[in-house]
Amino acid sequence: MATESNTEKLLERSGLSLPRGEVYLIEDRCKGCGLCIAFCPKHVLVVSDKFNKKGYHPPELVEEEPVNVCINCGFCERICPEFAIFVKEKKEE
Amino acid sequence: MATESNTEKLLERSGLSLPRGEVYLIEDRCKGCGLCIAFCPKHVLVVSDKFNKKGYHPPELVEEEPVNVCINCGFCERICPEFAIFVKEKKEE
Amino acid sequence: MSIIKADTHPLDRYLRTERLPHVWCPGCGIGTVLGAYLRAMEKIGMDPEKSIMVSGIGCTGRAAGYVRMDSFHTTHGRAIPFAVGLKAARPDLNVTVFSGDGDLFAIGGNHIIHAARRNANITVVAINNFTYGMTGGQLAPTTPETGITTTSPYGNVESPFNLAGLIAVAGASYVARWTSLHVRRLEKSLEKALKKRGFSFVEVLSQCPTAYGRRNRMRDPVDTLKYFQKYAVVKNHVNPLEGVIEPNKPFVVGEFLDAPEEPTFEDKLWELTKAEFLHTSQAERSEWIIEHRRHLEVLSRIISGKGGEE
Amino acid sequence: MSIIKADTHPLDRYLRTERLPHVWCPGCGIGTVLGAYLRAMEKIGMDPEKSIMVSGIGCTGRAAGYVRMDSFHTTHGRAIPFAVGLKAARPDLNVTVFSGDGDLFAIGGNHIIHAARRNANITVVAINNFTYGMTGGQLAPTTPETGITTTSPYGNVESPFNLAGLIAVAGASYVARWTSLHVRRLEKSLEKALKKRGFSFVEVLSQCPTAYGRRNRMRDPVDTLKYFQKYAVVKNHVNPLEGVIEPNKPFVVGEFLDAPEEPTFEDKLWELTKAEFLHTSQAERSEWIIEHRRHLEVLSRIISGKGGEE
Amino acid sequence: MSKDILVGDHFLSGDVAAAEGAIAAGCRFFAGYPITPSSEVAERMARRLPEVGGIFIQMEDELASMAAILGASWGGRKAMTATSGPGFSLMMENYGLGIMTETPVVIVNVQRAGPSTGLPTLLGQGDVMQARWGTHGSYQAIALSPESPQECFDMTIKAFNLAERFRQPVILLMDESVGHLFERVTIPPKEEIEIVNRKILKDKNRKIYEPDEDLVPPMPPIGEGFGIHVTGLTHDERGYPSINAETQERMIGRINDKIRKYADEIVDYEEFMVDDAEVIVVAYGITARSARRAVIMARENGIKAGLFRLKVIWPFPSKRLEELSDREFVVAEVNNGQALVEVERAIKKRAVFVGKMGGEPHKPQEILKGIEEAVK
Amino acid sequence: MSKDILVGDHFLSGDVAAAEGAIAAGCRFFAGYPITPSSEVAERMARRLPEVGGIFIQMEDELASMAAILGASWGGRKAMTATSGPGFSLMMENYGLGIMTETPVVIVNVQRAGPSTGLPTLLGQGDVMQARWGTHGSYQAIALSPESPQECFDMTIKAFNLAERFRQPVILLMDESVGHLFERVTIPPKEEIEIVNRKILKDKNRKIYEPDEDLVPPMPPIGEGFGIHVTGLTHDERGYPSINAETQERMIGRINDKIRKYADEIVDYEEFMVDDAEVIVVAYGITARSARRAVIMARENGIKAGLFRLKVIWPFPSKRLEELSDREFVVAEVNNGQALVEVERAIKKRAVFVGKMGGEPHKPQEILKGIEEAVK
Amino acid sequence: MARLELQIGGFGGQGVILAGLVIARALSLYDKKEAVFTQAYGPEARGGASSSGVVIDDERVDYPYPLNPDILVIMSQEAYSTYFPRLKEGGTLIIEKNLVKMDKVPEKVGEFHSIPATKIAEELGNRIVANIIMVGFITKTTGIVSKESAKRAVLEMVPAKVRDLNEKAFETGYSYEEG
Amino acid sequence: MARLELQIGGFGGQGVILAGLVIARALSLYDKKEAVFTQAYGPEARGGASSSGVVIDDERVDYPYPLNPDILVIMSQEAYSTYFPRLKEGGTLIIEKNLVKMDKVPEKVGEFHSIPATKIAEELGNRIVANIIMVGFITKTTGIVSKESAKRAVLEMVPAKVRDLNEKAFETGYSYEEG
Ligand SMILES: Cc1ncc(C[n+]2csc(CCOP(=O)(O)OP(=O)(O)O)c2C)c(N)n1
Ligand SMILES: Cc1ncc(C[n+]2csc(CCOP(=O)(O)OP(=O)(O)O)c2C)c(N)n1
Ligand code: SF4
Ligand code: SF4
Ligand code: SF4
Ligand code: SF4
Repeated sequence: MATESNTEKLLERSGLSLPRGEVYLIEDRCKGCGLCIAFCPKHVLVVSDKFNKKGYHPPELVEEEPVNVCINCGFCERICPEFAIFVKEKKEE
Repeated sequence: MATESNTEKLLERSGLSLPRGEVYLIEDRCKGCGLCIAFCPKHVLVVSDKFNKKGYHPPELVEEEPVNVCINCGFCERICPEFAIFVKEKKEE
Repeated sequence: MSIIKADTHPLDRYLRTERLPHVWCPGCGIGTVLGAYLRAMEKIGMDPEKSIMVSGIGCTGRAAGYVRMDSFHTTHGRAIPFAVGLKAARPDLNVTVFSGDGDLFAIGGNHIIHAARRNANITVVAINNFTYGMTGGQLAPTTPETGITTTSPYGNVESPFNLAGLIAVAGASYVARWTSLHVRRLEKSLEKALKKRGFSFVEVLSQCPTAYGRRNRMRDPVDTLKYFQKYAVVKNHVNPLEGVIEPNKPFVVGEFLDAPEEPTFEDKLWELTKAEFLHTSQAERSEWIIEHRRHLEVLSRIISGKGGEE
Repeated sequence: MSIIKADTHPLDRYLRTERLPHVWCPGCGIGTVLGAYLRAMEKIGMDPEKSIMVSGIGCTGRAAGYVRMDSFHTTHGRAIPFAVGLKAARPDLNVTVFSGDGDLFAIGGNHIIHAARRNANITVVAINNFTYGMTGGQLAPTTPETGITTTSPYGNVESPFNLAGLIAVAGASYVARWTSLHVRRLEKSLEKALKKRGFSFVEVLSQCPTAYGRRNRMRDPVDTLKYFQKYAVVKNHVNPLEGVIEPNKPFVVGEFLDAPEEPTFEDKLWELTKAEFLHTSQAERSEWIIEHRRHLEVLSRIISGKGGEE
Repeated sequence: MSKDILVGDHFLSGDVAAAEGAIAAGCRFFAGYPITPSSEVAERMARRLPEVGGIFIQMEDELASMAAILGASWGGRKAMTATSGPGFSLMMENYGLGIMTETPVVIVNVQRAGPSTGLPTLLGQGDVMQARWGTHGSYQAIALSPESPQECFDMTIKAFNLAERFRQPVILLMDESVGHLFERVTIPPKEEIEIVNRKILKDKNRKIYEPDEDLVPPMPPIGEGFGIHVTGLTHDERGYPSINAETQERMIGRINDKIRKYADEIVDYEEFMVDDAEVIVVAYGITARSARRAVIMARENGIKAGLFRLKVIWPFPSKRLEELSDREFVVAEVNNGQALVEVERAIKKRAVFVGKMGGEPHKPQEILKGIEEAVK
Repeated sequence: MSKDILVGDHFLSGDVAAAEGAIAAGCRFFAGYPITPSSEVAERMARRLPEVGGIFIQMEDELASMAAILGASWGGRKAMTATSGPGFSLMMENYGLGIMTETPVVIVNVQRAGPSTGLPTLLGQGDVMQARWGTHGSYQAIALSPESPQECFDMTIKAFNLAERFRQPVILLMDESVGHLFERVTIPPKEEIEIVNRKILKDKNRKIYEPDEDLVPPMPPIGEGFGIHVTGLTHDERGYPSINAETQERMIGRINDKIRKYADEIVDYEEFMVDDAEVIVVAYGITARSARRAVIMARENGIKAGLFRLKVIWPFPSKRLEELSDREFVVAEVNNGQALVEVERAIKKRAVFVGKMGGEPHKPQEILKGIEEAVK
Repeated sequence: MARLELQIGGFGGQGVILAGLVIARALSLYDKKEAVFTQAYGPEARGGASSSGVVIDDERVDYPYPLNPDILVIMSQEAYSTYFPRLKEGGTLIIEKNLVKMDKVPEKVGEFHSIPATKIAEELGNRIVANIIMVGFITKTTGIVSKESAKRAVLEMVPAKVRDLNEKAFETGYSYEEG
Repeated sequence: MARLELQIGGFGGQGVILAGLVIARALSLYDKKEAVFTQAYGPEARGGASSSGVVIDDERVDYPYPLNPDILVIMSQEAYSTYFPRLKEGGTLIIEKNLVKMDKVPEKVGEFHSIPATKIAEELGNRIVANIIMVGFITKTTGIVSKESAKRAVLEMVPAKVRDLNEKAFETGYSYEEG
């Protein structure tokens, strides 16, 4: 395990392979403020067209490999004022 | 005039002659706190035996030339909380 | 890949989820800061059952209503003395005051400086959104100079407080300032603040798009965060006087103060109840008392006929 | 030579002599400080007819009753906002607040930091005698640690405020601290404070033999002055954090702050009444207004249905 | 068109109308602290005062606001503050200073439902007794209660006039409904508005608290060499503290008497269909508007009902109510029975009480029911 | 001898007796701000509380003091503050929070003469109506008025018992005379002192503001996982804000009703020679002692006089007074006519009023004169 | 004309408050009617239910709130459930066609109108003027307020920059032909 | 014994308050009388007039202040002018011999005593015990309080360090022979 994660870190540093994340959303909590979208370092979120129950547009995911992918940095989770969005580490398939 | 006062300053510095003051007291304002007595740099004030109207012992003057004389420093006037004591420059007779 | 639908959030165990979504406007930073607080709590393993949140009145003040802990939404400006009383009575509980700049520094300004002076063992999180959000966007003691609010329609003529600097000088043990953009460092700071024995204070500059941003060219919440990004300068051990914030100029964020630990106010209060003389005989005690001149003082008060006045 | 009997004192023209002797105890420092204040006034030629003294409640608060100027003895803690209102209404008058540490920093603590923040053009003289004299000697927010008072019979467990430091950080223009022994420097400082445009603050440590000294081995007023003589260290441009006072340790006196002049609060308030748009036609004004988004804001407030809350 | 009096018809909320009334009355100083539902008064003043050469300050709290307007009033300016329940509670101490030092100011309290934070955005009328008795000690209060924006305008002027005449803080006791509803407000030309200004002391040798025959001492100016001293302690005619029962009796007696003596002149009420009424509804503020409708409905149902509307609540119109005490009485108010206390005292019997705890005004039907109960 | 109840005879001032009463009642938290003539209560508490494991804090002002005792009470401690007029005025806002959140605490107000700073060292009884109506909104007050140090002791215990029973702040309305006079106080053994403690909520599933049959909800403990929310906003049974008229009616209605329902049990008075009295003097606090003497003097002069002493002022004993309303009435108090308002309302007629503005108690002769006037 | 009650219900942000205020102002200041405007809103700064009321009378209006509106304008489904029961027997119901769904016009409705104000507003370039379109439509269909007055009030109460847009919105609403 | 009033007047700092308190306490706690102690003082912290009152009765004392003192003890000239008029016809007057000057004992005085308490106190080594000397003297001359009780109260109420001095003062006052 320890070796594995060290390896990952090395990879990370060399930019070859970053950790990957999965983005979760509790749709009806979202108020469509756009903060997660604006501050995602990898620009993987955009405004969706759909309305949630409260009439807001929640974000949607537009990952474009290899660069624009969720790296599980958790910034959207932290910046979201609504406890609506969060990420989990993507287990290697 | 200007020359005169310069001369005085010189005298002062050489310690030969200091300005002299006259001490005034509004006796019935005094509350006998002793501050003027304790902090007179020349120790020219002492507690008197007499009582004023309010039953306090006002200060009295015990100048002892040449050292223990009022030098018109005004400290008693300034430290007195009662606006009771003040000094004026002694005009040379 | 698309976003995965979820029903619960990792922080839900700290939240009264039945009350979500909360009242805060879209993009308001209060929720972000509350999230950081809860994450810090989780990180240091603070037991929510033994933790109390006290808020005053204001948008921020509503925070107490969303956390799943014992929580008190008091009166405008009085969260701190309520918390000080509660903490003194129950030093076994963790007490946090979570409130707005107006609540803590306008009407409540006196209490916070006194609580800091006493080194009361509470943590204060102050959300500084430059205005009174709840009442619709009036001037706050944090509104930047020339800022437009409903009660400064011609631009603010007052200078804002330097909250962190003021509390550092008032006597706090830990003082930091961050913004709602600095979510990670804020979280770290909150961990430290919560662990600190003594008065800890974290100021968080935050966006109020509805009541402040809209009137000051920051209609979109993102605008304010971009402003923070542009002007915030991270620094530690800040001289209190350096904490001043001026419009469109760099301002300092970071740890202002992290003082070595000292006995807290509550430590000292409770120590009194254990003082040695309390375990001695009445006779010894009365000697002790006279030694310590208590009786004499009571008497001399009587003797001097000084019953006080006014 | 013996003392020359006198009926009048050089400061009598500034005093309500018909009310002398005053209520202060023998050896109390308040009279001394009041004298320094009046001498400073005289020195700079401040017209007593154009000068106002405002006091709160306390022994020091009685000062307003002895000066021959228009004077106000208000309520406990509220001298400052009364003075701020008065000064804003009448910027032509010199306004001084002369009051005690308890009045200004316990119950009144919020007002003084806000007045400093606003840079209200008033002078505040705070007599710090370590206790509440008027009510018989209770704990004050200035009581030294371990100090014995009627409400800290086992010794004070709180830390005192560093008044001068706090006010410096709050935003004042001029801040100094002296003691009742430093009468000459105090006088000079008061001259500067009175001349300063903007918020000026002079803290004066002073003896209260009756209510504090008696319980703390300084029964004689001279004892406290000797204490000051022993521990006071004169310094200028003091870092606010350095202003802390601890028992039986050296403490700093001197000028903490003498900031370059800036427009005062009143300058800016009155400037508003002269703003250009007020001299334009209604039509132009309404354009101006829209430019400045006032109307829009009022409207959007209505539109958003945000009438505020709480 | 002069800026101070915006002559003509306007469509204003009660809050804004009160602000305009203040400016028309000559108010040139406002210090306040925002609180729903009174914030619009402050906001209007913030915008308008600079236009007319006045000063607006948002203070750090209500304690400070109250103190600041007293200071400004002594500075010679007509001064006002506006607040709601929680802030009103905080103003009580310095309201007392205003009473004691005889300082003319106006306090607007736009009532919301309490106690405590209660219903911040919604109606209450629960501060009626507080307006009378809210600060410690013995004094008389003056409080006016408008039922419409027009009256908010008119009564704010009247409040200033009373404050200036009697040298005492006067309370404009509005309520959320009246404060927030919009209606036409007609602002008359300047010359049609009656303005009372404080009497100014001219004689430097006269004691500053020596009253005229009307028991009100002329107010000394400051900055003119009078060398006045003003204190919240019990004081003698010179203004100097005088801590004894005799001075207390004389000075506080006068402070009470100056109002009691002219109570009949201050008292103001509207009688609507009272002449032949068998049952009279007593109400004020928004409730009076529900009550007026209820009275009409009762008349339609054949019950001879009338409305006695309190325009001035304090001093209370006890004399007139006593004269009417052969009728049945209903008291309707959005509280737990406050004007009720004085009504029952005046009419020397019990009245039917139709109370609400707050949040919304009475439906006319609710008051109608009370009327029907009273005639049963 | 245990330290908490100093069994035996003591010679104490009323202020000190009140402090001892508090300690005997189980008070273990005091937060206050000194003010004459109540400071001795704080000073005694500062000395005594640490001895019994209690906490004394001198706060920065009265606003903070009031908030701190509410916090401490929620922390599970019996808590008290003590003040006088100006401080009482400042406590009013958070007194309302105590009412709204149903927090048991005791507030001692040792009345001095007002308004404002007034006569700081001298007697007044001018805060009677303020004790009833001093904070904004609709609520019921409980206020007790002792006439001796012994009663200061006893009534402080009673005040705590009522506070705990009804979960509401209770006011001990003393006056300077009673506070400063010394008399023998007999402190009974612990087991003879009746102590009431708040009901504690045990069921975590029960809503925290769901009342029992007595309309009082048991108080939840904190730090035990109840996860309570307490707010000064109008709230539902869960304690959550609920900003509407229905909740207001229900919750504020109950807060009023829990006192109204048991008013007869709370009411307490002493009747002295009332049975055959033709004229009854109503008085309380120090004035009752003057009145008792006056009644004896009247009887000596052949006038059948009696004394009705209010031990509990609020709720007011209107029922009993109404029963007695065939007699003539005199009301004596050191204010401008405050209990008078409720007496006249209860007896449905006018009473002779013997008022004083403050500074000293009534001479018995002054009340005697009132008695004579009443029987004329 | 005796007492007449108009109520407009929707959610925060739709501008129902401004719509009511414009009509009331027009009635009061320009049509010289006795008119009162009142409003109701929830605790949220944004979103939440909100409504405005206009009561008109020949004499001074006494009770200022709509009790049983003669005219009910509804801009959201939630508002429909809340306010519809209060509509007077035989009163007028006006709805935002796309935001309020109903199977059929309920019996007690005397007169019925509907308009897709939001869609039209979007077509004009800004959703925000849906309320002004509604004002035009109310003016036309109910006749309670004169066209000139209503238009004047609209133009006075909106910022100069958006005056044209609002004028167009008003006119569009006024001339909207129900299909 | 019916109601009996004792008043002691002097100036602040003389200890008239403590003197009254000691006597009242002795009466109440040890002689088991009903006794009330009251005090009056001026605004000054030091100096100014001050007085204390003790009212004794068999039953509970009602009005607690001296109205027409049966026994009046006077320790300053100012107090004499203030309080003498209140002395009951035939009452007892006790004065501090050196501090109160009078031409002759006024007619309404029934019993008269005087003692130079301050001078004696100075002889004992501290002016401050003049009041305790007076307590001893009052105890002896009036008999209102038993000697044991008065002495016990004195010893209880003074700090340990000065107990001996106060005991001596009390005894000296008690055994003072008027010349
Ligand atoms: C005594 C009192 N005064 C005023 C108010 C009105 N009020 C409620 S919240 C608030 C200001 C809130 O501002 P802030 O603390 O900055 O919080 P925010 O809403 O911006 O988060 C005010 C003035 C009140 N509730 N009580
Ligand atoms: C609201 C209020 N609370 C308390 C008091 C009582 N009080 C009068 S003066 C004072 C403290 C005075 O202390 P400080 O300001 O330090 O002045 P000093 O007497 O020491 O000069 C207090 C607590 C009061 N008058 N009003
Ligand atoms: S930050 Fe949260 S509330 Fe905002 S858009 Fe993203 S998910 Fe929605
Ligand atoms: S300082 Fe003043 S009051 Fe004190 S002893 Fe000297 S003269 Fe008297
Ligand atoms: S008004 Fe401002 S502070 Fe309040 S919830 Fe909205 S954005 Fe946040
Ligand atoms: S009590 Fe203290 S502060 Fe007051 S006058 Fe006396 S010495 Fe001065």
